[in-house]
Amino acid sequence: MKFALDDEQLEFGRTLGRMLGAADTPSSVRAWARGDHGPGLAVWERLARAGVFGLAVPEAFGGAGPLPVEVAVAFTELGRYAVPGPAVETVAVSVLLARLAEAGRPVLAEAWLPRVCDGGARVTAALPGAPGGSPYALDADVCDGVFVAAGGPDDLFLATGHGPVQPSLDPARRLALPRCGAEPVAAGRAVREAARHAADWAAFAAAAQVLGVGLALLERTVGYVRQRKQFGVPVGAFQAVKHRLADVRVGLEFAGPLVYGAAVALAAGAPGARAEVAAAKAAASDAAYAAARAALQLHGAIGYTAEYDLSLWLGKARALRSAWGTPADCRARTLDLFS
Amino acid sequence: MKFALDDEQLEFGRTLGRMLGAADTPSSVRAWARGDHGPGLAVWERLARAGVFGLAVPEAFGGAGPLPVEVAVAFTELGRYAVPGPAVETVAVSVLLARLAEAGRPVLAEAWLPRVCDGGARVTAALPGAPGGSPYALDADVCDGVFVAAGGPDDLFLATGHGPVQPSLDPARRLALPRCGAEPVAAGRAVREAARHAADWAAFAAAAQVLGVGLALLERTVGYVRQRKQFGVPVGAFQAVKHRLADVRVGLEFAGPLVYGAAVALAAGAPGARAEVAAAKAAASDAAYAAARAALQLHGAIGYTAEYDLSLWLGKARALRSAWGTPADCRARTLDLFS
Amino acid sequence: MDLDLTPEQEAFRSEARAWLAGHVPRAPLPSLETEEGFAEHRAWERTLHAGRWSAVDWPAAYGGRGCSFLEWLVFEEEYWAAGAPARVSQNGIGLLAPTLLGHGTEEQRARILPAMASGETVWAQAWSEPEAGSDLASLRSVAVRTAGGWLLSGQKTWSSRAAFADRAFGLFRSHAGAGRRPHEGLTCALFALDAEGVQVRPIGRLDGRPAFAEIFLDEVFVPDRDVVGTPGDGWRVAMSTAGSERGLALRSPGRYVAAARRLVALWRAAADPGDTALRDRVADAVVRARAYQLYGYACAAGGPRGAEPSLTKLFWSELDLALHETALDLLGPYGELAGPAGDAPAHGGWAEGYVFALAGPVYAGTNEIQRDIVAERLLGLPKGRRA
Amino acid sequence: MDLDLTPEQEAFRSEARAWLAGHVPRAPLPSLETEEGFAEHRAWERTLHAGRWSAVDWPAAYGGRGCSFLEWLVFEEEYWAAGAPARVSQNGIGLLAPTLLGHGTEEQRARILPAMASGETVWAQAWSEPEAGSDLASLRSVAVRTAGGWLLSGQKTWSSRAAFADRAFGLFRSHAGAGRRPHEGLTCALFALDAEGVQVRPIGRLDGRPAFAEIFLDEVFVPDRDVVGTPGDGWRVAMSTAGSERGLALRSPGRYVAAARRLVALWRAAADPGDTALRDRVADAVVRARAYQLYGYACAAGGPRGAEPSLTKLFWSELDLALHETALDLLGPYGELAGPAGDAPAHGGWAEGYVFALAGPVYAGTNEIQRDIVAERLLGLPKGRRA
Repeated sequence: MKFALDDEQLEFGRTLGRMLGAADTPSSVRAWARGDHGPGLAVWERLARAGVFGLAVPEAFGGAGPLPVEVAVAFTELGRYAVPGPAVETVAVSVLLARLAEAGRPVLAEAWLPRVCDGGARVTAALPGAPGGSPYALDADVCDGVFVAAGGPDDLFLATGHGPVQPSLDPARRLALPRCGAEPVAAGRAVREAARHAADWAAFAAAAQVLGVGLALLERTVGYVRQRKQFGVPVGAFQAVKHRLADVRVGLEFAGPLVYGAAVALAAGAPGARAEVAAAKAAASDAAYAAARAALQLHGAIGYTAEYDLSLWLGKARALRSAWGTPADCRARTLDLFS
Repeated sequence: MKFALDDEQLEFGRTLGRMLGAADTPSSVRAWARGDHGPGLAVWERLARAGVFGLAVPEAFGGAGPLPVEVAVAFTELGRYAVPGPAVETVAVSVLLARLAEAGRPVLAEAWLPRVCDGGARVTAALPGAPGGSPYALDADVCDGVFVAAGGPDDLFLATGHGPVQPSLDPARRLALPRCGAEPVAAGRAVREAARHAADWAAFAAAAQVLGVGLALLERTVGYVRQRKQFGVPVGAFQAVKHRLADVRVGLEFAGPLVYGAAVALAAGAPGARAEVAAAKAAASDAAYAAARAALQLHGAIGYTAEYDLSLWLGKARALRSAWGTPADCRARTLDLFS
Repeated sequence: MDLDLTPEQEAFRSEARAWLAGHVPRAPLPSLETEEGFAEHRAWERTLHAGRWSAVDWPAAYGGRGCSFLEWLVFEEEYWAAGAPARVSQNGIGLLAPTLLGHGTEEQRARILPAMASGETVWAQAWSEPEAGSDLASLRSVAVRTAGGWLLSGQKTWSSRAAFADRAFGLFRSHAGAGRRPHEGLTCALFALDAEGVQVRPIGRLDGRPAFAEIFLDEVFVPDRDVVGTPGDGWRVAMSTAGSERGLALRSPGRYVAAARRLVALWRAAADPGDTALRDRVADAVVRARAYQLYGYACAAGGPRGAEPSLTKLFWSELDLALHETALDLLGPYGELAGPAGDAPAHGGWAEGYVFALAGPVYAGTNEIQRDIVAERLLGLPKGRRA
Repeated sequence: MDLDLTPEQEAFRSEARAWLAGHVPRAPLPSLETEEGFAEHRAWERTLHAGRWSAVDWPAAYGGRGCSFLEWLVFEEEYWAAGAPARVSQNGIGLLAPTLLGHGTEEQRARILPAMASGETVWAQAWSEPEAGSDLASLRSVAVRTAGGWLLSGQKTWSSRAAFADRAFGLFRSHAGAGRRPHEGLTCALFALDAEGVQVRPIGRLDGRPAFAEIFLDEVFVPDRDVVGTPGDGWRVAMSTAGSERGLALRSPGRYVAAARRLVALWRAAADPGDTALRDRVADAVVRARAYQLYGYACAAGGPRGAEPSLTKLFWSELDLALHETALDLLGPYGELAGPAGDAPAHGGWAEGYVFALAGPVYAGTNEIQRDIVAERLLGLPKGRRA
C-alpha cells in the first residue's frame, strides 16, 4: 500500500497551480458571469493542452484515463483557482459515453470524446434521474454537446437548445433547462447504468473541486486576518478567530484523504466506490462550506461584496454543496462504508 | 395576554430556592446514590409541605392543581438544586390517576393522590408504551406505589416488586424493572389515553427540571472560570471560554419561554399542547446538555471527578436528555407547532 | 400567566389581517436592492402609511396608532404571515425613529417622522467607516463647527440602502482633543444624500445588487436643527440606537415564524417523506422560531425587553441563517438558483433570503462582539484584550 | 497511489486476526478502572505479550516485531474489530516507550521495555499538578540533587491509572533559578508508586471509578539511572512525548472504525427505520472514522505522520464523543444505564465508553490549547495572550 501521490502526480498539480495562478482567473470568472466567455475559454484551452479533459476518457477515445487520482489532483486546483466552466460535467459526459461504449455502443464516444480531450468540443450534461442529478445543465450556452439522460434515466438525448440562463448563487455558474427533441440518441438499461456511473464521477470531481475551493477560502482568510486590525490588534490574534480557523483546517485536512480514497476506489472499480464517493462529497462539501462561512464572517462586510474576489469562492462553495448530491443525500449512501 | 409569572409565582420559586439552597442537597444526592434515602426524604418532606406534590393533582383529590405554571416554577428549582427522587414520575402518576378519575374511574385517585400530595405516599411510574416512556421505573425501591402501564398501553398495573437497581449516568437516578402480577388495576382505552397525558406531563416537568440543571451548570461554571487561573489570567478571560459560555446563555435564555409556553398550553388543555411540550423538552434538553459539555470542558479535569459537586448536575443533564423523550423524538412532534 | 389576547387585541389582529389581505401585492415585488424594486417598495410604504400601518407603535401625531409593544408583535406576525414586502424604511423606522423619540426635539420629530412613515423620505444608516467596523469608537469622519451648523467630511461605508435612499444619519467626530477617550466627542448628524459635497458609490453585495454604498463627504453643511441630541454626545445617542439595532425591534419574531411555516411547507413538498434526515433541522428551526415568538411575548409582559439585545441579536441572526440554509439544502440542485429568469419557478425566494441572512451575523455588531458583550455584561466574565 | 496490502502485509493481518479470534476473551472484561478489572487487564497484557502482539512496532529485542507504522495500523484495526480489551499498558507503551526510544539509554530500554510489554510493570503518567493543568510550564514539584540521584517532592494529580499501577513517570523542577524561563530546568524522572515517601490517593471519575489519582511525593529517592534524558532537559523530552500523546499513536484509527461499525449495527437494530433523523449523525460518524483511517494510511505512506498531532487530537477526541453521544441518543431511555446489574443487558458498553470519551477533549492538552496551536503553528496566526 502506498496511499500517497507519486512525484509525477505532485508535479502535475504544481504545474496546473502555477498555470492557473498566472492566469488571473478572477477576471475570467467575472467575464464568464457576464456571458463573456473569451478569457475563460483561453484558460480552458490551456487546461486541454495540459491533458485535463482526457483524464476520465479511455485511451481508445483519445484520452489518458480513466485516471481518477489525477482527476482529484486537477479538480482540486480548478477549485482552488475558481476556474469557470462545465469541467465536472465534462467528466460526467466522458464516463457516460465511455460506459455506453463498454456496453457495446461506441458511436457517441467515438464521435465526441476525442474532441472533448483536445478541447475541440465542449460538453455538458443534465442527469435528472441519476442520484444527485439536476434537470439543469451547466453552461449549456457555451457547449457544443448537451447530453440529457431522462426517464429512468433510460433515454439519452442530445439537446437541441436550452431555456434562459438562470442566475446561480455562484455567478460563474450559468444554468439552463435543456430542450430535447423526440428522438433519443441512445436508450435502454445501458443508459441508466452509464448515467449512474457518470453521476458518481461527477460527484467525485465536484468533491475534489469543492475541496480546492475550501483550501482557497482558508488561505485567503488567514491572509486577511493577519493584516486587518480592529481594536488595535490584528483580527487574527483574537482567540475566537483563531479557533474558528483551526476548526476549518481540521475539516479540510481530513476531507482530503476521503477524496483520494474515493479516487482509489473508482480506479479499482470497487463495488464500494459509490459509498466512498458519497463520503468524500459530503465531507468536502461540509468542510468547504464551513470555510466559506468562516471566511465571510471573519472578513466582515468586505467579504459580502461582489467586487471583492472572495465572493467568487463563497458562491462556489454553496453551489457545489448542492450540485451532484447534497451532503444529506450523500450521507444516506455512506452507511455501507465498512460493510 | 400577560406572559409572565405573577408575584405569587415568583415568590413561590424564591421560597423553594431558599429552602433547597439551605438544604445541602449535594450531600442528600450522594447519600441517595448509595441507597441511603434519609437525607433526601427529609428534603421531600419539606417539598410536600410546600405543596409541590399537589401541583398536578386536582383539588378533588387533595391537590391544588392542575397548575402547570407552578409545576414549571417548582421543577426548575428542583433541577437547579439537583434534588433526588421520582418527582417527575410523581407528576406522571398524578396526571395518570386524575385522568382515569375523569374517565369515570376515581378509585385509584381517591386511594393514592391525597397521600401523594401530603407526602404520605411516594409513587413512581414506568410507561413503556407511551411516547418517550421507558420500561424502567425511577426509585422504585423507595416508593409505596409503582404504576406500570403496559401493552398499548391498555393495562395499568401496580408492581409487586422490582429487579435489581441499575446504575445510571446520573448516580442519583436508581432505575429498576418493575415486576407486575397478572391482574391489572385498570384496563382499556382510558388507560392508554391517561398514560399518554401522563407522559406529556412528565416530559414537561422534565423539561423544567433540566432547564434548572442547565442554569445551575452555567452559574457554577461562570463562578469557576472567574477564579481559576491558567497562564497567569483567569480562565474566564479567554475569548474561547467567554464565547462558549455566551452561547450557553443564549440557549438557556430562549428555552425558558418554551417551558412556560408549554405550561400555558397544558393549562388551557389546548390540542397543540403535545407539540409545545415536545418543543420545550427538546430545547431545554439541548440547552442543558450544551451547558454540561461546556461546564465539563471549562472545569477541566476537576469537573470530571465524582467528588466535585459539578458531577451531580452533569449526569443529570445527560440522563434527563433521554428521559421522557429524546430531543430527536421530541423534534419529530414539533412540526405542527404553527399549524 | 396566559397567551390570550384581549378582545380589543383580537380585534386589532383581525383588522390588520383583513387590511393586509386586501392590500399586499399578489406577486412578490422585485428585490428592493434594485432601482425598480426600491421604487415599488417605496410605493408600498405609501400604501401602508395610508392605512396607518407603517409604524403602528408611534404616537398618532406622527402617523402611528400608539400601539403597545404586544400589539406591534401581533401586527408583525400578521404582516409577515401575509407575505408582505420587506420594509425599505426599516433603517429609519427601526433605528432613527427610536433615536429621535429618545433624544430628538419635538420640532425634529414633527418634521422627520411623518415623512419617514409615508416613505417620502427613505433613510440610510451611515455609521461604519473603512477603519471602523466592529471598532466603532475609532471613527475618523469629522464635523467641524461653522455658522449655524456643522461641516461634515470623511468617508462612510457599508451604508445599507444608501444607493437609492434620500437621507442618512451618522456619527462624526466633533470634539477631538487630548485626553478624550475614543468614544467621546462624537456628534449624531442627519444629511441629505444629494446634498452638495456628498458622493455616493453603490457597492454590490454577494449577488451583485447594490445593497449598500460608500458615502464620501466633503464639507457637507448640516444646520443645527439636523443634529440629534447634544453635540459631542453622539456615542450615547448611538448606543441607545444600538439596542434597537440588535434587539427585537429590528427583527420581529413574526418574521421568523412566517419563514418557519414556509420551511415546513417546503419540507412537506420537497422532501422524500421516507427520509427524515433533514426533518430534524426543519423542526429545530420551528422550535427556535416559536421560542423567539414566546420570548417576544415575555418582553411585552415586562420581561427582558431591550435589556439584552445582544442575546436577541445572536439568536435571530443564527436562526435566520439556519432557516435559509435548511431551505437551500431541501431544494437540492434548485437551491443555488438565485432568482427566476424567463418562466422558471422562483423557489420561494429562499436564495435571496439566504444572501440577506448571510449578513446577519456581521452587521449591527458582529456576533463575535455580541458574545463578548454577553460574557462580560451578563455573565460578569473579565474584560480583556480580545486577542 | 493505492490501498492494497502486499501479500506479506495481508499475511500479517491474517495472522493477527487468527490469533485474536483464538485469544480475545469472549465476555467483556470488567472495567479496568476497578481493582478486579485492572488485574484481568494486566493478565490480558501477559497473554498479548506471549503472542508477541503487545507492542508490534517495537524492536524484537524488547518484545516487539519491528513492524512498520502501516502494519501497526493494520494490527490495531484487527485488535479493535475483534472486540479486544482496552490496553491497561497504554500510558507506558504509547507515551513512555517513545520517550525511552528517543531519549533513553540502552540500559533503560532493556530494563524497562520488556517488563512494560508483558504487563509486569504498568505505568502511570504523572505530569499535571493542581496549579498546572493546561499550563504545564508552571510545574512546582521539585527534584533536588542528592548522592547518586534525586529527591522528588511535591504533588501530582490527574494521574491516569495511578490508582492501581506500579510505576510512574513525570516532570520535576530541578534547576530553578533567576532568569530561567518556566519550561527550563525540568527533569523527567521515573519512580515506583510504592516507594518510600509516595502516597497515592485515588480519584473517582464521573462514574465514581478511580480512573486517576493524586500522588504526593516527599523526598522520594530516584537513582540517576531512572532519569530520562539530560537532567534539566525534561521539557524537550516531554514535548516529544506530547506529540505521541495527541497523535495517531495514542488513539489509532482502528478503534474508531470498530466503534463506527458497532454504531451502524446499533442504528439498524435500535432505530425506527422509517425515522432517519439520527441516521445522518450515524453516517457522519462513519464518514469521519473512514477519514481518520485513510489519514492513517496517508501518514504511513510518508504523509503528515506526527507532524500535526494537534489536528489529530482535535479530530479523534471529537469523533469519539460524537460516536458515543449518538449511540446514547439511539438507545433512548436505555442510554443512561451505566452498566448492567443483575441480569440486565449491557447495551454494548456505550455508557462507559461515553464517560471515557467525555475526557478526550480535556486530557493530553485541552482542545482549546490544540486549536491555539493549530492556529499559530500551522496557520501562522499571531501568538498572543490567550485571554
